[in-house]
Amino acid sequence: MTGTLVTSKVNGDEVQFIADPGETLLDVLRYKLNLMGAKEGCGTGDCGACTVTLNGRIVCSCLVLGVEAEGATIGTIEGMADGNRLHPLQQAFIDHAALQCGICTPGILVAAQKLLERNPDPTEEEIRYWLAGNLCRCTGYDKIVRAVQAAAAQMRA
Amino acid sequence: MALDQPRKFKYVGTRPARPDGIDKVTGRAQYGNDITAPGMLWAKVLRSPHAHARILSIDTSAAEALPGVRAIVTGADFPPIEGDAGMRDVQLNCMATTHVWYEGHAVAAVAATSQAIANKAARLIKVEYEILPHVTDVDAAMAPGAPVVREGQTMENVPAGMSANVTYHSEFGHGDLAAGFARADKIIERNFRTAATHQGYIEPQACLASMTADGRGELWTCTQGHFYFRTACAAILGIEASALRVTASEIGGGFGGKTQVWAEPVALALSKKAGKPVKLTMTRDEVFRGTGPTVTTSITCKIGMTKDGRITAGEATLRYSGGAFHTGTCDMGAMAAFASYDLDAVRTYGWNVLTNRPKEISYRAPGAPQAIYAVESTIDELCQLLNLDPLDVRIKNAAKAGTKSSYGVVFEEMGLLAALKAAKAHPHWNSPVPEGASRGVACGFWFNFGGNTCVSLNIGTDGTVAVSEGNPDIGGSRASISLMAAEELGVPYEKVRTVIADTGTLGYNDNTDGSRVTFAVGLATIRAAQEAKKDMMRRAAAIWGIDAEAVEWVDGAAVPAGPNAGKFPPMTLAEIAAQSFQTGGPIAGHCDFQADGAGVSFGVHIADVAVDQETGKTKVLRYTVFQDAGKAVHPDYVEGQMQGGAVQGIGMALNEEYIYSDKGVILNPGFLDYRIPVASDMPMIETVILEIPNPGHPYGVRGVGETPIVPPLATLTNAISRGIGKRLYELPMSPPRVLKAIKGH
Amino acid sequence: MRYARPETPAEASRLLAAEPGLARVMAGGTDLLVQLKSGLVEPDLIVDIKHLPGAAMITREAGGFRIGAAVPNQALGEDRDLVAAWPGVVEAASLIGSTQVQGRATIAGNLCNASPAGDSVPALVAAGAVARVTGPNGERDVPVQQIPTGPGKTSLARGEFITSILLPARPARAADAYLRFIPRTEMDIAVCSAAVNLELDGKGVVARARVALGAVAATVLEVDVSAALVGTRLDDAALDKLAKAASAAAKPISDKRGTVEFRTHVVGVLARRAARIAYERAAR
Amino acid sequence: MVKVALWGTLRQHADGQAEVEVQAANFKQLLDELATRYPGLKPQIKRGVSVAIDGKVYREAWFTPISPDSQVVLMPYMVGG
Repeated sequence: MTGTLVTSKVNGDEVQFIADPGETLLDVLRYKLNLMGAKEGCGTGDCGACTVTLNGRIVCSCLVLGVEAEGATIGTIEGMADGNRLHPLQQAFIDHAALQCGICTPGILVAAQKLLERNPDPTEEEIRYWLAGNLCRCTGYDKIVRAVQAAAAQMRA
Repeated sequence: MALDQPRKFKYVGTRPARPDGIDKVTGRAQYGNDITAPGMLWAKVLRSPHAHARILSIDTSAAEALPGVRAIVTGADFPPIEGDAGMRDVQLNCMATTHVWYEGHAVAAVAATSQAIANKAARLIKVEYEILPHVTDVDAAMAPGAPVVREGQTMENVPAGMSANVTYHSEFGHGDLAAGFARADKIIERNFRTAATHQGYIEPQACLASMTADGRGELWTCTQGHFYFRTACAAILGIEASALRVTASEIGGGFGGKTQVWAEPVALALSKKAGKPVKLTMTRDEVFRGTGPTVTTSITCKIGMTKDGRITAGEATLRYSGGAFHTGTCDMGAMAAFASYDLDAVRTYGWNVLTNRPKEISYRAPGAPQAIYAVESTIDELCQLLNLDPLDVRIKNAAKAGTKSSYGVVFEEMGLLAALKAAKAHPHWNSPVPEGASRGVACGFWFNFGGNTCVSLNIGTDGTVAVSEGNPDIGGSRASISLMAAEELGVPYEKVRTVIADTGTLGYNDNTDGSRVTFAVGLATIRAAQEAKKDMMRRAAAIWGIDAEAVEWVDGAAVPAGPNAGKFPPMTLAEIAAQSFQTGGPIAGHCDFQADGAGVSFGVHIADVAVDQETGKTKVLRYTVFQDAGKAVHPDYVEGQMQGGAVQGIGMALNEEYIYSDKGVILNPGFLDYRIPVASDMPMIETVILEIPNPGHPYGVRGVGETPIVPPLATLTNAISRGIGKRLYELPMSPPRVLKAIKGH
Repeated sequence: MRYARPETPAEASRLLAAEPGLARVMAGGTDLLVQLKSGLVEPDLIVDIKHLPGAAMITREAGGFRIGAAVPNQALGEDRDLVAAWPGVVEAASLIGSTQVQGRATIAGNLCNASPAGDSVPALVAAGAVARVTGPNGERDVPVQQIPTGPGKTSLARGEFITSILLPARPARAADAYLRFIPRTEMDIAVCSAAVNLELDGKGVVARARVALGAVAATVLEVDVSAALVGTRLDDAALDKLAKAASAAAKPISDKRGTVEFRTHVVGVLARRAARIAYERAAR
Repeated sequence: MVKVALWGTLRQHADGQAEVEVQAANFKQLLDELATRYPGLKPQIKRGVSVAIDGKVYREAWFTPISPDSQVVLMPYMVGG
């Protein structure tokens, strides 16, 4: 098993790492780049806790090989806030109590950010379907949906 | 500690940002799998592919020969526990010895220099099994001649002549059943079945264990109770508790499922053997196969009612199986079943039955959702048969303060009637049922409890407050505890920081379970704050040169108690703290006690559903939760508990189930086919918090976390049954099952 | 295990053909990685075809659409012309997995995964889509229904892989629709499904109809429904006949996702509902 | 003397009584007295019992005082999630 040298851009910074061929992007992010914000809830693309952006689309990083990231642009939860300035979605999640245990929160925030980029004024139904691949077991989704709506309204203003 | 009058709060009842909020929205919070150590090894557990088998041999030689493998453990590496049968079961569940009792039972574990090597090595371990007959169905396991899961587990209360799988029996209730049924105008008896369901926390069990050659250990893990984990790990490894320090990581959901050890003793044993830190993280598949789901049940419920809706007698037999191990869950179900009603004659019978399934562990109000589902469904069917309003019938029969409950306890002040009346007055109940939809209602109950609790509160010289508590924050409890400390001391919420102490720095705390934390830890925090306040008043008095009794605490400051005490301006907490080195040293309060007097909790749920008559698929259109929370310390997180619990209950009602093959193998060990609700399945969950103060808490706090999972099972059953014109008696009400009922075969 | 990222179809084909062990083609990887994780497959070589020329593009061809094998399903929904011409194919593709999976999963991958329950396959079959296959002997075009031969099995020879799928040109007054049954609203595998592709004449009468059913047989099942639909305006009698024909054709099994009787009944319901949607779209 | 309500399955070990009277000033004395007078109760007491005194549930606290007119109900040791 030989590793491959991979160069990609993560949260705006160029990074290099050696990826084993079978290693997922999630494991690379967590254990090679020390970006622990993406979580493995299932490893099969069913829970969305490992959501990151890959070349402008959201993906489950557990379903991407590290070697595939060659030349790619990747965004993780660690890149969402601007230093100490939280993204409006992050602030809205705190203000609206949209997290309880918080394990699903990084993935949901990354996914919701992409939704609002594509659709600044989503309906409740659009939010719910966009986030259907992000399982949350604590909140029943109510406060998550409300927080996304609130952040969207604030970002439109 | 009764409340004289409704108390006015300054901080309690507000909705400030939670202290761990920024960490959790930026990805900084460290969960079980986010912790690493220098020189760490990676572990993998090998699990039984068979539902029931004798282990004939385990050959680890090929795995040991694999480069990178550092340690392998099997059941032989754990000294058998004598005396404590419950803990022996926990040990045998963590690692099988002579037998495997369910598919997924751990038989060996490997630690290696990478996860890939550990995985490969686990596959190289050769286990020779003699396959034994198995049984996974609770009714089949009770039948005479059923395959015996484990011999010799039967307790003294089981009548002779039953299947050896029946291990425990209990009976609760009071009154003359025969006379009660004789007074009824209508009596029905129905059989119900519920599937095993999983807590479905998004974070799989994960820990990092580090044992050193001197016999000391460190364990970092996601747990609902690191103190219990220390006790269990020490017992299972045969070491002293003080040799092990357990630190709770942030926890990615538990719902009861992380009140028991699975991975931790194995990781510690591997670390001990390898002489290196070991990281052990379960895969999702292992979580479903290897960790505790709920009981699976078969319940018979018989209720008699008069024409005007008075329940004259209720009787229920609850057959619960928590897998191959004894559990007390059937007691909880048998006690909870009829708790919502004021009955002259009531009897419940609990039976625990062994099956070849994973060891059950608590899931939010363990045992209650299933029992109350049966009772609430039966009542609803009677309401239909007698043409009575289901909410009025519940109001008519509701338990209240002074009612002798079905489990013997006479209730204190509690909020069932308030919740029922709020439901009746609510726009949801008073709106017309939408075209093509139907409506259901049901009640729910949980006992709530307190338990062993230890809190330290330290006042910093700058006037800030540090609270150390021992219960992992699973849904915002740090915020609630900080609010109560702020309230009691009269300092702003922002001046208080609450941290979760490890097992080396605080006395024992029971698990974060039973809806106990806001109640019990809150009470301990209030008492610790009172102790610190007393000390500060004493110091203010000394500075002023007056009697300590002449000082009282008002709005965060010591003040003279009256005109006779002397004229001094208030001395604030910060001012007293700043002078603490001159006035006797650090200021602290401490409380270690057993919190008792938790208040019972009741809720009422209303659902509107639309059933697709051609496919049997249910859509929840509208859902409202009414619950007595006692005083809601942080209403956002009270609502969050009510919404989250309700949606978990909706999952139980509609789609969640363990599906077994005829070989006793779980067919759906993943989120793909174990179908928890997704965002697009749900409507908004409306909440109505009622605040009937708990007389056992100075602020009136009850627990809120568990009750909301209870009512949805019957609420949806009642709504769907009314919608399709056929009664449903089995959960989940998956589309094939509903369609079958609609089509009448 | 090795990973290769060839830059020409010929190189990819050569790598696949030359591998003595197990080789797997990767496009979006959303099925492959799940299989790797579960230990279901342990390939010696993974050939990533995302970087082949045109693989990530949708191109217009003879009035139709050639969809590169690495075009993620999300991109199908972003192509307005494609959505207008083949709404059923696009909705089928967009039902696969979550938004995250949509950013990676492909219809070519869905086809080659050869699950009887793959969502895009019935829609592609009903649409008369054609797969372009590259292999050691060059290119060949294959109707999509000939690709899967059974659960997890395809007709592709050693060294062969799909480079693109062609959706043909559409006449006026034509439309398709796809419906699946799942217990939740998202994130499930189809319990059964139906795709309907209709062409109407100028008077709104069905001129041609193709119907394909998913998850009711070992491969996607095309049902000849001409007798039921052609010449009708899709009145209730025609829809009844369609539902009956679909249920009659279904040869499902009982498994953890559904029973024989459930699938048999519901696939008829879905065919009827999908036909109505397709008709409304075509008549618009 | 304190009246203690027993749940159904305990009654067979207490001569069929639903309620027994024992001399006890706290929970520990109550358990000891029950175990002495009705040895059949010992296995359950060992497994764990809680007590409700005047409507309040005490999971295990031995020295919880009990007054002669208290309402005392034994309960199985409680578990939660």
